[in-house]
Amino acid sequence: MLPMVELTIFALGILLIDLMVPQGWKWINALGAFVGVLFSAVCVWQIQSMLPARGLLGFYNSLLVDRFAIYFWYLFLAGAAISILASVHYLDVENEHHGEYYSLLLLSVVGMMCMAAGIDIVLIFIGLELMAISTYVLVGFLRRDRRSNEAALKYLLLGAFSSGIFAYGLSLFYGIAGSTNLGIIARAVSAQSPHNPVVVIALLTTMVGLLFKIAAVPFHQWAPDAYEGAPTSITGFMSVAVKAAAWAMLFRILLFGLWPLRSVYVPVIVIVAIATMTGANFAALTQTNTKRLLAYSSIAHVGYMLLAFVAMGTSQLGSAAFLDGFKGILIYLLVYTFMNLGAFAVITSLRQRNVIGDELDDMAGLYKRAPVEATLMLLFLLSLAGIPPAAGFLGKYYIFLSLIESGHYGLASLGVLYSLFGLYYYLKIANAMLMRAPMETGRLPVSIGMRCAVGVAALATIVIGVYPEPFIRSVNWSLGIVQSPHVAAVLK
Amino acid sequence: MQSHILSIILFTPLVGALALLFVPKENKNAIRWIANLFAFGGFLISLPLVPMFWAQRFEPGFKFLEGTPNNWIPSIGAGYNLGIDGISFLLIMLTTLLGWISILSSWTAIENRVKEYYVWFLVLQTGMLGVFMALDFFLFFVFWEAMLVPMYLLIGIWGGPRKLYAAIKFFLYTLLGSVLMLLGILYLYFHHHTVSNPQVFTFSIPELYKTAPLIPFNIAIWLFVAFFIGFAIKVPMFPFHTWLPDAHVEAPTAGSVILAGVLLKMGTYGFVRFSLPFFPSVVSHPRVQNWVIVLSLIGIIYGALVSLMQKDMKKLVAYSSVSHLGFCTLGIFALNSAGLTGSVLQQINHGISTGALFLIVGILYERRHTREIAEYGGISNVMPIYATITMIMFLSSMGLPLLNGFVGEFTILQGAFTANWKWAAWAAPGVVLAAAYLLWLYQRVFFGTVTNAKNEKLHDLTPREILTFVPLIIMALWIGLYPKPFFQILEQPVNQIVQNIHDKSNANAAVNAQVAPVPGPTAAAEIGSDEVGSNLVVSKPGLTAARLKASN
Amino acid sequence: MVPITTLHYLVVAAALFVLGAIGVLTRRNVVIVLMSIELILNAVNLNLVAFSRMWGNLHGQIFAIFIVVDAAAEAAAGLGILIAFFRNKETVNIDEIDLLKW
Amino acid sequence: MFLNHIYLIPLFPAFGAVIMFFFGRRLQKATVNAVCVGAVVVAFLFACFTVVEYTHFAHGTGHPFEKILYTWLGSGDGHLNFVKRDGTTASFNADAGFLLDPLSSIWLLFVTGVGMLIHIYSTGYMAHEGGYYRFFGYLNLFMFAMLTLILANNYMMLFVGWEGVGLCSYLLIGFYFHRNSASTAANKAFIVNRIGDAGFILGALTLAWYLGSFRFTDINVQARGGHFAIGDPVLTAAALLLFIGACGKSAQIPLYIWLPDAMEGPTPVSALIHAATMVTAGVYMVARSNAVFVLAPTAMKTVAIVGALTAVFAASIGLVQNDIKRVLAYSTVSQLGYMFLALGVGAFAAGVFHVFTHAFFKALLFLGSGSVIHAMSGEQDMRNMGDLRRRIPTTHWTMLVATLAIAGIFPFAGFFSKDEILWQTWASEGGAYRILWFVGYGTALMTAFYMFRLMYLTFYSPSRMSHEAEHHVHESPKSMTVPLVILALCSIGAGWLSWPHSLGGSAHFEKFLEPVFAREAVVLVEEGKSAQLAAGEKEAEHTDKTEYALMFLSLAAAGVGWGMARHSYARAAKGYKEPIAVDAPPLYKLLYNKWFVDEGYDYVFTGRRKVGKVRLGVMGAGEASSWFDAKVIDGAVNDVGWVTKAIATISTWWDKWIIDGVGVNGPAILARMISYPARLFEWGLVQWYALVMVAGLLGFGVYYVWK
Repeated sequence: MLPMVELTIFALGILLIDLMVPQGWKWINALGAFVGVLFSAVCVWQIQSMLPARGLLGFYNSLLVDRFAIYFWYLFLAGAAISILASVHYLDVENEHHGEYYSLLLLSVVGMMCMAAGIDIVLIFIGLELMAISTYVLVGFLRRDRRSNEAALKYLLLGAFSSGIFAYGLSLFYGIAGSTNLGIIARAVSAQSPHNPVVVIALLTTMVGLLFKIAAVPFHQWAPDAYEGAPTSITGFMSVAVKAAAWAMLFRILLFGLWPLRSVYVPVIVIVAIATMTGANFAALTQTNTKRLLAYSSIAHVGYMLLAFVAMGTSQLGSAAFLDGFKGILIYLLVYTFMNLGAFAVITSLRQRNVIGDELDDMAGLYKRAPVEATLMLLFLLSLAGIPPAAGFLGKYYIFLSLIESGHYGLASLGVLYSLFGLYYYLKIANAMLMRAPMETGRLPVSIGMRCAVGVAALATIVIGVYPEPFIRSVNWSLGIVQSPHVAAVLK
Repeated sequence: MQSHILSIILFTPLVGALALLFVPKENKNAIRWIANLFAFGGFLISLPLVPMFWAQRFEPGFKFLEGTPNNWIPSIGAGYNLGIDGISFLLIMLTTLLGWISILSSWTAIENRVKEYYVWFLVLQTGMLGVFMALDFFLFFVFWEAMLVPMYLLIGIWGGPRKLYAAIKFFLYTLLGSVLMLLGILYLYFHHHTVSNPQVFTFSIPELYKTAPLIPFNIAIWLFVAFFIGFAIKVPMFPFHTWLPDAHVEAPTAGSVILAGVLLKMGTYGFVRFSLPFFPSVVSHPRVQNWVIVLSLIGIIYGALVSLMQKDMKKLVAYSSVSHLGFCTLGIFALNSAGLTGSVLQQINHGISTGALFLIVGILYERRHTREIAEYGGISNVMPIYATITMIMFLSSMGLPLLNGFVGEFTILQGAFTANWKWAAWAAPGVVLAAAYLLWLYQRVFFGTVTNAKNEKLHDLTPREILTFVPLIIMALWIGLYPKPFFQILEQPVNQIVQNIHDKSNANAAVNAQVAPVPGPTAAAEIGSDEVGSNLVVSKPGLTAARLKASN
Repeated sequence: MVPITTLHYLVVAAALFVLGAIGVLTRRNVVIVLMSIELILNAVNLNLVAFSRMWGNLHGQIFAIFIVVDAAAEAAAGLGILIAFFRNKETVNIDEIDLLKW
Repeated sequence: MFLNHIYLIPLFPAFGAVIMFFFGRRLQKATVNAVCVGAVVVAFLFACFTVVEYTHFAHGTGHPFEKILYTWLGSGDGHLNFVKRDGTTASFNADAGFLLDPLSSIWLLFVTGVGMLIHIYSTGYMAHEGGYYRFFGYLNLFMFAMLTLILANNYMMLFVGWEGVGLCSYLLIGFYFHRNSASTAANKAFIVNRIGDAGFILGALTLAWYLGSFRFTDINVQARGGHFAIGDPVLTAAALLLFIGACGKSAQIPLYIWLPDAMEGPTPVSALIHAATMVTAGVYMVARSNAVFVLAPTAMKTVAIVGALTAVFAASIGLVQNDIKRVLAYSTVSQLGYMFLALGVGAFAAGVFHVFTHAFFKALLFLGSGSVIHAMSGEQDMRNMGDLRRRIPTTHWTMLVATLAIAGIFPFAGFFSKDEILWQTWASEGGAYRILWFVGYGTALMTAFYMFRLMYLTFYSPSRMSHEAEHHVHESPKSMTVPLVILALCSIGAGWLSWPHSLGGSAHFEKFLEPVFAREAVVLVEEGKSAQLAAGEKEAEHTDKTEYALMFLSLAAAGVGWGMARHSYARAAKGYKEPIAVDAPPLYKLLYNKWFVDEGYDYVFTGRRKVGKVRLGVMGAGEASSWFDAKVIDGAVNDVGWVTKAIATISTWWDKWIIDGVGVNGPAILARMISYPARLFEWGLVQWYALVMVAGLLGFGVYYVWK
């Protein structure tokens, strides 16, 4: 609980301070938010150090702080930290520098933490909504920008709609189990026949909510618009932290809660995965707007991760395929946090007084204007494309490995072929940066915070790529949940 | 106590690249000096390897092993393991040599973004060396892919007019191959886990050598295909070759030299190092073998024919590579000692000769900024030294005895012939055509009187340019006159591989028997499916001690 | 007089849910769309309360209360954003939200 | 002591060549002469001593002497193996080894000897040419290659020389590289040779695959071991393949086309390479492989027939050529045909003997013509010569000797060798080859005719020279005439080495060669071809009458040819008529254009000429392939790219027009056009999204039920 409480306090605190801080000193808010993130990271670390292998139950058994949760918490915090660093300069440029921004950021992180740790559908739902609502506002944060408003509105309407459907499903599960605790729900479900219509309806409606949040085809259409319209710094944040939270939720519900139903939902997910990779990759192929392009690419990445999920769902619990698929997704999220944030940070830095900077042409000749950023951007892109030794390869490696192990050779081949598409449109950006002549001359001014953000992201990307051992270790460690009793009970 | 010479050789260029990062980019000459220093240093450092390796050339297995298995990423069983045998040894020496030469050759050729250029080039150097040294599949794959990036940038940034197209084409093409290969690797890795006892996950190549051949034929064939596409694109073999001309034509001279000299060898190296030991039952399956051989033969003739009609010198040389590499694959899939030895030799020779040819083209290009053959004529009047060197390299490339080309080609032909005389018969026209297109090119460019006024002022080679050719010519003469050391270096690994194929394929003969026939061109199917049994040479086992005595 | 069983509540809730969905899909005024979403959430609440009665525990009702709160928050945020949008575009017609394309 | 350092013989000229390569540019002509000519002279002397030592060392036995320098191809420790046809393994090995036996000693002597003379001659001939050092460097390189070829002890070493001489002939033909015709001729020579070489390599490989070694001694031992039936298919194939090589090198049909063009080179080159030495390499190789050939009667027949045809064919072309060197070129081809005829009928010794004599008189002829051209300051067309005999007497006399020799007039060298060949042909195999005898006989007649035609047009007939040419005419310097004289003496005397028994001589030459070919004699006896016995005296008991008759006939032929030539050309004034042109114009046209063979080749094989619109041959194939490459293969690749792009565009197009267009702009239009059902689309963007979501949900349901 402590980290969330602490974050909430900071969020509120920032709101207060903001009233006193004069224009031009707004970076103090950023500082505060950053410190808050650090503090809560420390708290998480303390919890981790005293954490028993079986995890800690809390809050009337609605919250299970286990290694899985811890792992995701770190992830969210990292994402938040980098986004904060990347935001300062950008918000100044946009003339939208307000404390709310940071406090909303922190609050959404709180929501995510609930989603990752909750084993009670109520808590999960609350977390989800907390995160979602804060993000709606953040997306629409540029009040004078029509694109921002519009993105926010679309996101909100569709998000609310999806969470409505989601809630409907959850309510049915409550009806089936008589409890909101995932463990009990799981037992009840396993008692039922998986083909009981109520169960099926509940499952499908729930999945709509989940798939919407991770932006899988056909529930993805909000993503490109929201990503494009949102403030670039938030786009980055959404594409990693929000998505990671959605995945955490998906694991909690589908894996620990509804594992007995996998015979029903895995086939559906196969279709979704294929559709996602196909649609996203093809759509991205001809994009000229960098943010939108990366939006589609992130959808494509969801497709790959879904493949791993399929591998998990079709193999025995605790088997090599299951574990590798699991690791694959977790590592993918970790790596993705850094490389995608890095990429978005670079794009953010393109935003200048007179330039929106999210078109491909704005990238042209970036090397001439900011060699370091361009080179690091190349690194991020290659990582996204999964070229070793950049970190992105590790995630792809695990995903394809799990597919091979579970015998899905066809899906594996499909996946690698689509990764070629990916390479193609990432290279379009790289070509623009490195091989074309710049549109406007003059060095690109890059703020300190931005440099830090990009630097950290790049460092992480390369380190994870070259020496992944400790990270794999941590992932293995976080897989402790598979042994932790509640889940174990459920999963049997 | 391990010797770390391999690591030292491997990382010298990388250190150079890092050092360059700290040089201000305005100071071009300093950058050039440092880059050349490190490139040459890398070559010098690799020289001590020669006597060290020579001493133990007959000992079985990999030498200069470094690192213990799984010492890099224990949790997935990947290790930083280096080690070389005769084959990789030769290729490494070739790489260090060509790396130095091509960096030296780009002194004046590269004028903009010099710093980047050298940085990427040195990185590329490390990548290539890593591919040849890695004894761990994960490590291998990392180098294999990482190497694409600098090459892509070299083509894309310093390339010709259609550089973007060429660069992306190169990258996508080769990546297509390697991702399929990745799936293959993962399967082997998983398979090793399932069959090994106790069950372990490892990427260690020597370990996989033990288990991979156990894969039943009907799965192994698909794995073979996955690997095959990867390597065939790299080589490039006949239907997969179209990235090559584009990449070559657009790439800067040094890039072409490295591309032709080393990168193409990775495909053939992959065949020798992986395809053959991993899938003995598949490669020795008559249909499969015929498939590949037919592709190689088509490549030989076809490449030669196409290059005959080229109007662009560099394209001509590029297509000639297709023809030469066709010989290499022919030798490999003849599956006998002679063929394999010849193939590796031919890879070295091709690196030397074709590397030189690209330098030659580049020198003219640097002076006149065109590669159109029609633009030239009578060059030997104005550039006699250049003409002489060119003639020597052309001769070596067309396989004239006492120069390197002949040794490789002939040994390959010998191997192919003993495997199935029809193969050699089909390959022979390639030799004739090689003479045709090279001599015709020579006539059009060098003979006659200077017709184009622009060519009258051309100055002959500078000492630096001559220096770039000297080592190549020396090597060409050495291999041509006294190839015995090379044969001896290759003897052990080659016999080892052939021996393995022989044993394993016999072991899997039963599986072979009842497996559904692999689809293959019926024409090919007839070609010499009779002597498949006798394709394999049994080298005399044992006698190592005796041989060691003999050698000392 | 038939006793009202849980099933009846479920049917009503389902009907509400469908109506809400249709509303979301059909109405052109953003505000009304928001209301339709509330309708869906109410369907959920109805479910929850009915089940809670069926099981005789309070989980469902607690959940329902949370959902009510959430609905309120969502509406608030939605309206806020809508106002911002209205400032720029002078309309609340959902068909005119068409700036971001493909 | 010489024998043990036999490998030095090729190395001397090699040394000279290396010097020229590195320092030639800076050297004086004198130094160049000293180095290059010196090298060859040394080589010659060394060769003489070596042969002498050898003949004593291996007196009577003729046992071949081998000297192995080092292992060239192969790892040398016998662990690099290949599988023979019979499944047993053999070591992959080719040494840098040298072999001396009677056969190679003969070649060794006349190659170094004639080579030396020609070097000396060249110092005079090339004195005023540019690239002096280059020329001599090439010549020395050629000597190196030729000697390697001769002294090789296995097929691969032989191939080194084989390709080497090809290269040098390429370089020397293209010596005047600024002349396009020269460089083209050079390419032609090399590439045509390369075709032969491919055959050669395959032949050698076949032998290795079958007999397990490249070494002549091993192969001979195997072949003579009696393990193989006469007409063994594999050996036949090998022999035929080797013969393809020989055709390339020795300009036999169908690969003879390069030799006439090779006359683009400087005249000494034509004399050395394209008359005396290189072109006889094919003969040497076949003679060297005799052990294999005799086991392949089919191959023998092929050799004989091809030889005969080439002889008559080339002679017929030679009848009407006007370029003095071209006449000689075709005569060379024709004479080579004789040699192969001899080999083909099993008269190896006779063939070799003709090579020997031919080397002298043909070199002499070329050098003589060179001297003529020199005198005429570059003029090569005989129509513009005439009446030179008094102006350049030495040249005249020496060339007359050579002509008598080649025409086969007793007692000049040509008579003995040619007569031997014809006789063997007649006598061979109970007469099955007698058709070939007639062919050879006709050729002899033609030879006499065109040679004397050349003599008359050049030396005797009234002068047709232009005035300034006439003004410049002068005898060549000593450096050129002295070699001519020496060669003339040889052309007279060389024949006597093999004075036939029928004329009461004792054929030393055959005796000397016996160890090399004796075994064949036996084999042929078994074959019932006793008449083919190369070793002379065995056929002593044979009908001498016929032999005398034949001798007389060939003499008569020579005489007739002479007479005809005299009658037509002795008084050929300016604008004279070619008798053939008068009598049979079409035939003349045919002959003058060399039977249009070159054109045919250009149409069919090289594709340098188009048949109508289409281009055939190699270049045609090349064009086709490059089109295929650009359009089909790469096209396919790009199409894939195009398709993906298209799909991408479609998917974006879908988003753009269906989702937004229909959703956003659509309503206004559609509402008016279509009524109620179309209003389904009236809802906006977001709602479309929502609709898709719902559709997805329902789709799941459907999918689940359907499953």
